[in-house]
Amino acid sequence: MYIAGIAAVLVTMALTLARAFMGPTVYDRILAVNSFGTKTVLIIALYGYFTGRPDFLDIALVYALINFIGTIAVLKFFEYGDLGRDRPSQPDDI
Amino acid sequence: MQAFGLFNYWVVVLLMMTGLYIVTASPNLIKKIIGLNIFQTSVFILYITIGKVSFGTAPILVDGVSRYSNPLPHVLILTAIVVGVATTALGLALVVRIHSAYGSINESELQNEDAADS
Amino acid sequence: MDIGSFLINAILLVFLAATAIAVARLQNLFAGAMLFGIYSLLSAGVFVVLDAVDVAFTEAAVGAGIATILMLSTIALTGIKHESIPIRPLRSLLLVAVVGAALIYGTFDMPRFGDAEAPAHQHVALRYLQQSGDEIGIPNVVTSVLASYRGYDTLGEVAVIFTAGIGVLCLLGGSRRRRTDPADKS
Amino acid sequence: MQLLLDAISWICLLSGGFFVVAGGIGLLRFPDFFTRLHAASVTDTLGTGLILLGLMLQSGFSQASVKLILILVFLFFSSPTAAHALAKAALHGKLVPFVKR
Repeated sequence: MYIAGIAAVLVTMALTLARAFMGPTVYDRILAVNSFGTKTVLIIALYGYFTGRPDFLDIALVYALINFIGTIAVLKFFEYGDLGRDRPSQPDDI
Repeated sequence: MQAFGLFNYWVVVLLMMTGLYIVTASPNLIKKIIGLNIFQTSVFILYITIGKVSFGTAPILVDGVSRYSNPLPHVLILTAIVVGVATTALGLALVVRIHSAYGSINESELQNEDAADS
Repeated sequence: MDIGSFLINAILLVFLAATAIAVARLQNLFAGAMLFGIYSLLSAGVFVVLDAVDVAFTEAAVGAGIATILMLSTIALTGIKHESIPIRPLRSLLLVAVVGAALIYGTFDMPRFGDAEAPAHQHVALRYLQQSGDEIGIPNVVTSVLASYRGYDTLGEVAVIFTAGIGVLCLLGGSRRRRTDPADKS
Repeated sequence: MQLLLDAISWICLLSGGFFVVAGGIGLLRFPDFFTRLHAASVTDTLGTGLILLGLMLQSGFSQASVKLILILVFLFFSSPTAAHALAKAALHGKLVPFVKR
């Protein structure tokens, strides 16, 4: 049964990768990377159960954290042109 | 099934060559560092593939399991990943420095500027 | 052979190869850095499938997190978002083809995937797996090897990281002061 | 009882897989960024929640379940936040939403 879940997540990974490659805008790529990170969390959790050793869920936990922090860092880069210098957004930055 | 036993190595070679192509063909220094990282990760996958044992599990001892994958490549790669990120950071710092000194990070422009100086 | 693991591993590796080729083809540096993030995530997935959970943990925290953010901040600091056309792509392709063919030829002598009789598993690893539980007393063999049997390696690693940190500080600490005067850039 | 739990967990896993794939198709096929964001983020929260719930039912009261709950809580907060931040950044970046006339 876990293999069905893994297959579903792998198919979704392929679709997400296609979106990340085609991209048209940078935001599409960021969205694809973020969504891909969630899929990685899922596949690691499912694989742990598939092999019968679900004690490796810590990795999935770290992934969930890193993914969120990464997305926010990237978006800060895009809104302000760099990673969080204290100044208001200027239109010529992007 | 024996024929597929080498599949991992072939993908590793493909990744390695992609990294090598980026490093040699791209004039942009940041892109070169990305290529270097791709190359590096392919080496990691090569080592981890060698360490895998069929039907083995992760080398964390539990009762009732006697077949584990080889922990030694994992240790080596653990060290290599951290060192790899340290060298990446150093390389990127060099890129930033080069940009503030030359105003460009394009390899051919840098060479032209050096030739004009001397 | 362990077919389930092998198939998942193979599919993830195909994704990995596609991502690497996409990175090579993209001209936009920012998109390249984003795809490198995906590449890191995928490689960590491969590590989990190949039983290297500690490596996946490190790759998650260090590779996917820090390396991508370092690349993005370099792109932000230099302000260069596109690269120009490749230089001498044909020469590079030729080099890559020759080296790749030689390496593929070399793989035919490698042990097959998951072979328990492979030479790599015959020497010291067996001893670590059997004895470390009694000698060190913690279940994670990777940690016992890293911190005890090969503790000096780890010490050397820390020295390398320290040197790299000092190097980064030396390179970037000075440049910030200099940038306050943009007029003397010429 | 065990059979019932198993059945519920399988239903959760399967429907979660369905939602995840649906989100992936939406992410690939929808016409512009904001619709794709909608497709990806909504199904991500639901599909991921269902799959993690299915896994939780499999392991019962154990350490694994606690970790799964942590992952679930974390994704529940971070996924909508990331989607919101993305939409805001895209609007600031002068991306115009697609409107059918």
